[in-house]
Amino acid sequence: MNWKMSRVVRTVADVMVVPIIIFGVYLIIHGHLTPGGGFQGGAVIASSTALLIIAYGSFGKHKDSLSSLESTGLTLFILLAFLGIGYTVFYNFLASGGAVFGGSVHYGINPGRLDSGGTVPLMNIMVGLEVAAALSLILWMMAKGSDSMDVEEVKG
Amino acid sequence: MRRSVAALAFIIIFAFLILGMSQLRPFGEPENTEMDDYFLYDRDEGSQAHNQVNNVVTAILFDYRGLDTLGEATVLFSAVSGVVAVLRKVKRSQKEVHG
Amino acid sequence: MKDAKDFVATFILALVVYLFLTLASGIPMVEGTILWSLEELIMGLSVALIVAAVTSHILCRSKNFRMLNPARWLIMLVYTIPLFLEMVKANFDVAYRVITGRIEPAIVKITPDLKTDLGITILANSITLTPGTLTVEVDDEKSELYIHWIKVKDDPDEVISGRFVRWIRRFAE
Amino acid sequence: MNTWFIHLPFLVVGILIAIGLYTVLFKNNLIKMIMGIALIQNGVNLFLISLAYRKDGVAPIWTSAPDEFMVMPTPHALTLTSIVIGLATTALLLSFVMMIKKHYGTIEADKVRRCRE
Amino acid sequence: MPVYEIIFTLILVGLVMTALAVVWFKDLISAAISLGACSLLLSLQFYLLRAPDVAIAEAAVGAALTTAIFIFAIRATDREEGYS
Amino acid sequence: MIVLALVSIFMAISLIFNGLGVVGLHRFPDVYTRLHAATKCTTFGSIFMAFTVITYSGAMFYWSNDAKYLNMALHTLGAVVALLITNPTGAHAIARAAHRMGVMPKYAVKDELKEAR
Amino acid sequence: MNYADPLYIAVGVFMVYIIISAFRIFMGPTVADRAVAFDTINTLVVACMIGLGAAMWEILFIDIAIVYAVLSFVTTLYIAKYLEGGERK
Repeated sequence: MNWKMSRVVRTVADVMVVPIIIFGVYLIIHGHLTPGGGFQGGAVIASSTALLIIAYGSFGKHKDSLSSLESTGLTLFILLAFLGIGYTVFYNFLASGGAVFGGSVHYGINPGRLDSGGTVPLMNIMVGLEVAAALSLILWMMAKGSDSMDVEEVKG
Repeated sequence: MRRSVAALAFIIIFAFLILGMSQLRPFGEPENTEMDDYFLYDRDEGSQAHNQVNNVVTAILFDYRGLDTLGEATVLFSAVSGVVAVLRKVKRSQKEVHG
Repeated sequence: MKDAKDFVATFILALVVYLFLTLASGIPMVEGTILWSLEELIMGLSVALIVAAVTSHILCRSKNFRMLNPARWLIMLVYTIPLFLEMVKANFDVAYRVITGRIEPAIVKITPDLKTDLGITILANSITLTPGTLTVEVDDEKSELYIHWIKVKDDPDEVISGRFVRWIRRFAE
Repeated sequence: MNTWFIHLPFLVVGILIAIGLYTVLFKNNLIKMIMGIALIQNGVNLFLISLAYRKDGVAPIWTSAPDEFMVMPTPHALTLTSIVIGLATTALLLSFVMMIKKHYGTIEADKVRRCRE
Repeated sequence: MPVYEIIFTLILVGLVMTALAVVWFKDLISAAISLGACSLLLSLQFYLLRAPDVAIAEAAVGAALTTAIFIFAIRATDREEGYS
Repeated sequence: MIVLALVSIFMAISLIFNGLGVVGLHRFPDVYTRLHAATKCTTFGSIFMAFTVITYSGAMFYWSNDAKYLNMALHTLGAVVALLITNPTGAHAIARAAHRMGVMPKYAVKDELKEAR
Repeated sequence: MNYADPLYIAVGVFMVYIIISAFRIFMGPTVADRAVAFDTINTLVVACMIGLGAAMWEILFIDIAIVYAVLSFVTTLYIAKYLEGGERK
């Protein structure tokens, strides 16, 4: 599918990409307060890539950068998990420590603060990075593969 | 022959599915909820006291059951590696055909 | 210089969307305070910077910086009122067609005198939302629109798009 | 709750899984079989979430919840993991199908089997 | 009046209908559309069962990305079932 | 009281127009006229459903001065804006694809696009 | 009568509409008709989600409606783009 769609669709895609990415980032970094988290925000960001592919066709070379982004996300996630190794793996050593994301909340129904949760928001960001890059890479490779099959069929 | 065996297996599995599903507990009234109540309401080790996190699902995903999430991320990584490997091979063989 | 304008436009859009989403969401509910907390502002600024750095070449692809002027946004907000009135008329029209089934469709060509992509897009979407018309095809270079019209009349240019073009020319041209 | 409602979600789960299993067993097209696998995934997700539901409970999020009685959160986490894994495996299977079409020229299961021999 | 249960039952009926349509269509693109509708109603069901995290994930993954990769695969292979 | 009347009127408008859209989806003869009914009527009806919620939560915010109701009203407004931008574009894409696919409008008096091709 | 009952009834009527338009997916003569029915179901589901979020009075659930309103558009575009290029093959 490497031809462009019409002018209206292209313009709407250009306008909608930034709000979609911002909405995904909102879902990721508010993952400990509102419904959402790394997986959901990553999927929403990947769908902005889907929108660009559908509007403009699969041109350009982005495979290496997306792949390295995914590896970076996974590596940082594992590193963050093993930082609490003195107690257990995945120990939340930052919670109510006063450092970054170290605020505390009370028991019961409360509106919450962004500055709480310890390592959970950081892990959300890492997993969001990994999932967004991975799903974008899947879409990208399948679009490329479908195009190359198409060309071969036309020629043969 | 194979189709008749498959039909028999399908009918048996279907009967067991419907039978088993109709013998489950009533919808909306679970019986053993100690673990979930521990995650939800415990004032010393629950999600709000231990992690300072309001969204209990996120707390379970990234703290209590964090190894599951690690395995999930690894599965996603290997699936992406598989897709990239398979579809890159398409392009290379196409070059061999046309070049 | 053009790249800096791209960056600023994307940054402003991202920041506005983020602040709209987090308005009154993450603050202690004291009586009467509906502003953002400090953490939300810091996070919004950093997120908007990162997103603007990554996607600044997408939003301003056509190098059209007219919409950086806030007066045009005000006119665009005012434009929603006639659009809404037209939508009301459109729905009663379609309700009449649904009940009676009296249709006489045709595909006609109109040539509005708009040049920018944004103007054509807003015109096409407005036409789709208003009485008895539906945009089928848009020409890529010239400004020609092919409209499916459910009850054909004379003089398609003025009847379909005249009132919209006069509004859109004020903020998108 | 009414009596006709007590077992209905679980019965629908059974019907969904049976439809998916029928598609996998008796259809000949590989993409249709993958659609059957997707249906089975949908049924299993619905089963887990139906198990988690408590009558008159609210969502397990403390931020501006209207009440303190919540549904069970652990199956939600499991289902969340399962959905992403399902997408990854579906993508992998579909890329295999594209390769099969490339090499054998068909995606009907029995013809592929005949081509291989 | 048990409105909540009636909504629930209607969603379940829609789920079974669209799932049967997936099996019934010979045209694979129609089957993909039907699978998208099934995923849509499933997300509404999750919403009604108070699982907002899962509903967002199903919305993003099931509605947008699964249909997208199915359409890429159908584009690369044949459209009709039993064609070649 | 005024809020209750407004909410009732909005909900009635929403129900009536959504019903008209669905009836038109079954009553009209071809793709384009169905798109007329479906797009216009359901967009209008869904927007009025959102207006119901905005009115109600805005009134709750005015009475209780609690910020979460304002949050709800604003997010619903965001959904309205998203619907207004995306729905006509989807209708345009389907109409263009149908015309390129070869589905011609039935009972058409004239077709200038077909002549232009 | 509770405040939420009219909203629940409205959502129930919307569900009936969704099932009626699902019949168009069954019996549409061309694929474009099915895509139109799918688009209709998308919009109706967004309306259902907004109404249910207000009826259950869970403030945070409106986010899901925004996600749906944006992402169903992507699905419609994918189907439309496939139908556009259908005759090229």
